[in-house]
Amino acid sequence: MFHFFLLISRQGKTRLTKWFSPYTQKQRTRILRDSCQMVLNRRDSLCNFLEYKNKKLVYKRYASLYFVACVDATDNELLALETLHMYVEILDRYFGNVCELDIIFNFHKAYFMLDELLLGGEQQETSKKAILRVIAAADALQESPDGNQKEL
Amino acid sequence: MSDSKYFQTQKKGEIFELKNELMAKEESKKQDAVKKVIAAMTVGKDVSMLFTDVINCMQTTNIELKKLVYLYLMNYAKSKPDLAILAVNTFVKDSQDPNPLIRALAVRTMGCIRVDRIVEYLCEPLRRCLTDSDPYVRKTSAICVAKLYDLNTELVEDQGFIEMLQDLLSDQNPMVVANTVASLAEISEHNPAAFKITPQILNKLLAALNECTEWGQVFILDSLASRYKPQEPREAESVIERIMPRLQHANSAVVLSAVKVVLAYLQVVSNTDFVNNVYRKLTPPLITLVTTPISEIQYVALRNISLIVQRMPTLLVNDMKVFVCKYFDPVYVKMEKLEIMVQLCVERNVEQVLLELKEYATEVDVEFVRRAVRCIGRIAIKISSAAEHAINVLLDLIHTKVNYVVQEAVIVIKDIFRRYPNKYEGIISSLCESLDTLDNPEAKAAMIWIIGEYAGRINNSGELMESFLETFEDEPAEVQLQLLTATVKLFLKKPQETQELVQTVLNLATQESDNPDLRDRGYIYWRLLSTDPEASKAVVLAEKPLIKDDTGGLNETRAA
Amino acid sequence: MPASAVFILDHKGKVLISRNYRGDIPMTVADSFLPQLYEEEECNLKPIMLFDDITYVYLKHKDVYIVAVTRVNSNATMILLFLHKLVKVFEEYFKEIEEESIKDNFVIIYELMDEIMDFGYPQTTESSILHEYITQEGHKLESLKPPPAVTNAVSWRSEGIKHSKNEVFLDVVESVNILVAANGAVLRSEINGSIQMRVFLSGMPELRLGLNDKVLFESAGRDQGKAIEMEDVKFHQCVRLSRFDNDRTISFIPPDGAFELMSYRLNTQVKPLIWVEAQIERHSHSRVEYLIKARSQFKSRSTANNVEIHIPVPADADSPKFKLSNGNASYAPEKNVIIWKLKSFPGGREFILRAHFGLPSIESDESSLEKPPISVKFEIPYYTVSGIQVRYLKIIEKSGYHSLPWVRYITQNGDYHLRLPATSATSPL
Amino acid sequence: MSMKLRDFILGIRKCRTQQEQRDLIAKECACIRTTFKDEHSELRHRNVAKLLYIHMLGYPTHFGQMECLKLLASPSFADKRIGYLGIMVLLDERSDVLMLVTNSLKNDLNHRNQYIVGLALCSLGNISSPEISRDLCPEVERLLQSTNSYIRKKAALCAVRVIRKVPELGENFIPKMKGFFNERSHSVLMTGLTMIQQLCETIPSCIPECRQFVPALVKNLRSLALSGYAPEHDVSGVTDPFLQARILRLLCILGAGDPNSSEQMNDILAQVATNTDVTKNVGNAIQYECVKTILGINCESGLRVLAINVLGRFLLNNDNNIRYVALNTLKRVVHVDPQAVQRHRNIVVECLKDHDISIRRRALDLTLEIVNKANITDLGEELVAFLETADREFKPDLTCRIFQVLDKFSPDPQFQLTMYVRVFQVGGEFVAEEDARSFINLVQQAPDIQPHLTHTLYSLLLSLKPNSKNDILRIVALWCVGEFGQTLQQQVMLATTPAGPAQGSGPYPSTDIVRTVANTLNLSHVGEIVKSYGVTALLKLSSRLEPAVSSEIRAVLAAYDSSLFTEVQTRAVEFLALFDNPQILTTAAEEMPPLDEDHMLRLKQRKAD
Repeated sequence: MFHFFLLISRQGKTRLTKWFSPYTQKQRTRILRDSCQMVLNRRDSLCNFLEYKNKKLVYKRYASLYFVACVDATDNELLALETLHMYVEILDRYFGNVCELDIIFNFHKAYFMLDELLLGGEQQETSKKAILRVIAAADALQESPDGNQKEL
Repeated sequence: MSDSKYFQTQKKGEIFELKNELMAKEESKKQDAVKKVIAAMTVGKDVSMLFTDVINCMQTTNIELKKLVYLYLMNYAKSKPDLAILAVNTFVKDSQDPNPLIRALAVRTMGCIRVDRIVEYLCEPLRRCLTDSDPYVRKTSAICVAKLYDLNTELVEDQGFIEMLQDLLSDQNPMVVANTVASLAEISEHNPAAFKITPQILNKLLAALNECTEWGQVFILDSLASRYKPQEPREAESVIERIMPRLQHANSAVVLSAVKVVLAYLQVVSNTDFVNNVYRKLTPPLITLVTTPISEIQYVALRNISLIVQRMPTLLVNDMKVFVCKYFDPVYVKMEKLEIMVQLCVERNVEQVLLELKEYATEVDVEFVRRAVRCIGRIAIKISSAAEHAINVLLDLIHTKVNYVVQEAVIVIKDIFRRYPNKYEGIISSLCESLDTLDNPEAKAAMIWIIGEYAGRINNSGELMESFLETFEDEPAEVQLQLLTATVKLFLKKPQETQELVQTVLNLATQESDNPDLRDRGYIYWRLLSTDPEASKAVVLAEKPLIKDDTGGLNETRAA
Repeated sequence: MPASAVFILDHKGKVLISRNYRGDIPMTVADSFLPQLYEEEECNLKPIMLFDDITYVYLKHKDVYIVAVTRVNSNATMILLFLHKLVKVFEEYFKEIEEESIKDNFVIIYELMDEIMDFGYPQTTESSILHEYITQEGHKLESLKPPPAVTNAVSWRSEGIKHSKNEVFLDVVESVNILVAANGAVLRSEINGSIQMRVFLSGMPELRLGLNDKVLFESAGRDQGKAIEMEDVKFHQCVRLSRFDNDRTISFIPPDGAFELMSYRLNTQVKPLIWVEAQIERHSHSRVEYLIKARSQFKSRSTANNVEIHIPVPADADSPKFKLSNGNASYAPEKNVIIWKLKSFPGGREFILRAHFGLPSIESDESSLEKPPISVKFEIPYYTVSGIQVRYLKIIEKSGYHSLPWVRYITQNGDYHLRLPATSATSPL
Repeated sequence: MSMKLRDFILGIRKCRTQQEQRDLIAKECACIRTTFKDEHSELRHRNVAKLLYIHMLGYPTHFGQMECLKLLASPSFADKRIGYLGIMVLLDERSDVLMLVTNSLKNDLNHRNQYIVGLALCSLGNISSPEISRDLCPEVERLLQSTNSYIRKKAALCAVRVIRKVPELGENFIPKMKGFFNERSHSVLMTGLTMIQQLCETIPSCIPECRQFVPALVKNLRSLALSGYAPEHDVSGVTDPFLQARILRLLCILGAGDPNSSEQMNDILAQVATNTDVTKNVGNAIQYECVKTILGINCESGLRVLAINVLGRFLLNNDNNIRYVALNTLKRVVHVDPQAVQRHRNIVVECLKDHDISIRRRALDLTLEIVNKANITDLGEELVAFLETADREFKPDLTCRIFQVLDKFSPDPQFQLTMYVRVFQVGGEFVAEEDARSFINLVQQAPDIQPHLTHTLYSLLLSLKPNSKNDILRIVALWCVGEFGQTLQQQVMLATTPAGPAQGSGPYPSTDIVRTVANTLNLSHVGEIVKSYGVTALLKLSSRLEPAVSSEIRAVLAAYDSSLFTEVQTRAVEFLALFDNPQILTTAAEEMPPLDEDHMLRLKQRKAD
């Protein structure tokens, strides 16, 4: 299962955090700091896996953003990379050629999409299209008079 | 124009482009290109493949460009030793340039090119520059000898550079003298004969001291502290007198280096009036450093003060207030202040100190709070008249029920009992209230020690010990050891009720444990008890000398 | 003694710029500096750290770390002081030291680093002198020479300075450091004075400063009534220390422009000039109320200006309301304080402030235990606590021009803190 | 005026320093708090959204928790969407406020709009506490029957959460398993299988019952593996790898220990292992999962050889990711087929020197696994050499594991204990006290090599730098010097290096021995433990060396009778008193009986538990 999921910029700034296992604020800060330290300092040619506190960080860099997931030591690391990639593709389709700024200003939307992909740390959907359909529908509902949309 | 444009992400073909730009005709374009190369180097990109192209820009009259090329050389020469040789000619030429700035730059940079084969080309230019007419060139060359020595010891010794340096000690320029001192001091780490301070040299150094830059003063003072021992008390006194004015210097490094020399030389002085007078004069400048707004300087000052106080415990007794912790002090400053507060605590100010420590014991930072509680205990041990007051403060703290405070208090109360046996055991019942909350092994061990020591007077000591023993096998060694000793003591005091208990614990320690140290202890007790129970009393219940507070000395005392 | 390398790191520990002075420590040690620092318990963090046989001397300046590493048994104090000087020099070259300004100025930083330290030994760090030969304008070689001051005994002043008007300004500034315990006892009180000069004099002037120094009066057999006793004095590099040591004469050739001539410390116990009392009533999960009294305890003919009293409040307070007799109050959430400003506060007066805040129904675990003190800022012009006086400033220069010094006196707060009393607390049933 | 979310984020991006950012956020938070108090409901969802951003940057936001609750109660979907996001981000299962959410959740789980039900399920599945899991378990059971696949898949994963939080509720879901095996929707099938896997792990007794579904799973897997391009679920040419992997994982659990079901999956596993396109990561992912399954079940040997060959190929791959998973998986093979792994020994040992710490770590793990009686002498050296240069973070665990393999495979005590000493020497700082104790116990059992070891340790103690942190070496040396002190008075031949020529060590004069112990005791930075060992060593030496040294020993002990360390003082005082009674002294300080084998075994057993 996924224990947490992070989006970190190359400059070490946090862009998104999702915690599926309970951590105290102190632990979270620590994890973020450690992950930044470990992931950002790795050269491109090395493998995408890092062992961390009996668990594994599976990460991948997409342009200026690092997508980092923490999975169990026994989980399939290669498959976790596919899940990360799927998330990236969903973001890309939704925003249309996604860039870091899209995530920064629309972090809530990035969360909405993540919440359709993963639930309780497990993958819930395997079709990108299905997720995009659901998000579009929810967006529409939010903007309908019924949704009572107000500006954020 | 700002340089930040150079930090854009690397584009394809960047290196190729740079190569072209480096070959540009116009100076300004070249300079721009070299800047880009250095920018890339700064962010950690490898631009060593441009070595030849950059070196080709070396012959220039633009000093900024020259400096950049030199910088590049220093970074990459080691990885391209063969190519680095190409630069030697320019270096040698530059070292004869009419402009002293260029001569010095060449000498300085050459020394930083850590390529073996270059070293030999360096000797002639260096020799010339050591006797240059311009002091700026000489002071740079003086340091360069140390650089060279680091690369090739033999060469420097064979070429007579050390003698040349020794001559420079008499240079009329104070900055040259100061750098020479630094250079010689470093060389003498390996070759002690290189730098011997004779009375004549001493005089020259003291004269230069008044005139050179603040850093030069530090070089000279440090060499005096570690490389010269006054021959007799009068000499020491006179040097100290000439150094004392440095204590008024605005640069704290000068002040602290001066303090170091004075402290060292005072060892030789026999005149106690003189010594006391000097100590009195030493403290105000140090205290001033503690009041500076820069915490890092406060810290080094505090470390030095701590050393002095160890030697002269009464010196700063009236200055306790300087060491009161402020809320915004960084923790490392607070910790040093606590240490000094304990050292300075005497009967006269103990009330105030205890009140202050109690205040700290309610702050947020756990480690600081712990240390404060410890200090209360140390003061109780140090000042017998304050023991009772300290105990009361500790009891107040125990009543706060803050777990780590209680545990720390238990630990120090054990030590207080060891210092004042049979005096304060009235509070044991209060301690027993928090028995269940002890999870820190040190606190647990302390509590067990107390129970063992006062087993005779604690009604249910047998019961308490029995319940502790239930978890014997899960306890860490320090608790097990205390349980063993305490049970044996209990047995010797109440033999009838605890026969079985002592058998259990001896068994646990010798048969059920794989800790050889615990087994040793178990067997020793076992053999003792089975050979001669009466004699055992003389051994186990032997009166213990009172403990001394020697932790002040135990703390790492290496001055910063 | 020397530093092996100096690094400037961003707050994430990434190297922004570095200079390898001795080549005896791999430059990669910088990468592990911050991680190792994080591993340490907070209470073990000191400005000088030893990790794996390498000593790191460092300071944090805003968002950047300035770090020196050394392997030999070094004079860490000197390196520390050097780093502070380095910061000062950089600041004088490009004002703010932060990530961006460092990237923008890397060329000049390299040049400076090359000049102010050689093989790990600090060299010239006098920025006014450095400015004479390290500039950002591309120079032609012929025009640039090392200023004689770099190696002179007078390393802080160049020759041939000309001013059309020869003027000297002296500011005598005394800062009061006070720490008052929660029970009202004064735990700590001291005065740090300094004499700041702005000198605009031509040539190589010789200056002599006369103060009402008790030691001096004593030796001269003068009336000591009006003299002050300085516990410790520190002088700018330019002052001849041995002369002062001999006969308390303060004589010097000043640098050009502004500098701190001397600083001194007095141990005299002073009555806190501004006294603040606080009563705090906290109703957890709902509100907290403050009653603050401020009293000026100096003569009524003086007036304190720009008084600011900072009263700490919980970090999660909301809906501030104030009632006050004088000045104005505001809530500064970025500092978690109420700032009570009084433009002028005459001596012998008392003012009152009442404040009311809401508290959230959900409390955080950490915040409520912190107990920062009240702090006070003020300035009292034309007044010094110590009674120090500038008796004369003699100026002698070959050309024989005349110049009159201007003197100003001011007293201000230093570290001026009063610990908060215990809060009376009530929780809802 | 309330700042818009976008403007707020822009403001933060404009901050040049951390301090500026802190200040801006503190000010905005104060504004938000006051706005909350004023109950401006139209600004609430905007302010909560800002708090989410603030929270992500690591600042406290506890004061906004109640506001999320208010958003949940709003009829507006926009409010609810941010409200649910808010509770998921700002709260976790330990928050007190969470209990207050139960009712809103329950209402929304019964909402007629699927997206609102979805939001509630999402929160439930992500952060529900054991209490809420109990309270809302019936709702989850009900929604598990939903015909809406959007709701059903989410409910299945909520069930996983419920079972994890409250295992005894698992029983409620067992009857629901069946319904999933014929599911057409990929996502419902996948989440359902996740739930079933969770049930199998939590309640192993339901595994046999599940085995009846193996054929159905195999059929599903086959159709996925053989299907052509499926646009909805295609990932680089592989059809729904996520579902495939999920099926493979469940097959692994069901096949383990059951030859019958293993037999049923044989063919399809062989097919997947051979037919998957491995030019892309996704193919490797499936093949890797398949290999794990094969190695986990009771399969026939041919299939296993196939799996091991796949791993062998992985190991030679240029892609570091693939090499990593190969090293990781080979560890499982060691127990099944040690020979197969030994074949790759050289590559594995080579990987110890890889640039990539992850690869090094896996290689180390595997190296320790492939140590056996035949290669311990070679690999032992490799490991000690690795210890010397290893990353700091490896060392504590590494020392311990080297000891484990030494205990297991050493040809003789001589080798075993000499290697122990080498580890103490090279990495003593990182050795656990426990391992030092075992060493001492082992030394006690091997009288032949005691003189040799004592001399080695004594000379190491002599050459240890005073500021060294290697207290473990001090402890074992002090103990041996105390217990076997008499052997130091003879000469012993020691090899200077493992392969080097032997040189004479000793004999050492008694006074030197006592002084060496005293010097160690006297080091200002060594703690109570080392000092305690030292004091006891002195007591023993008084009976091991000639009586003349007694007075010296007494003098040393006397320096510790007022020690601040309680244990040190206790010992010093007791031992000094013993000196007054020489007869008892001799008895008390006699040789220490070694732990007998039975006890050793029992203790080891206990530690293993």
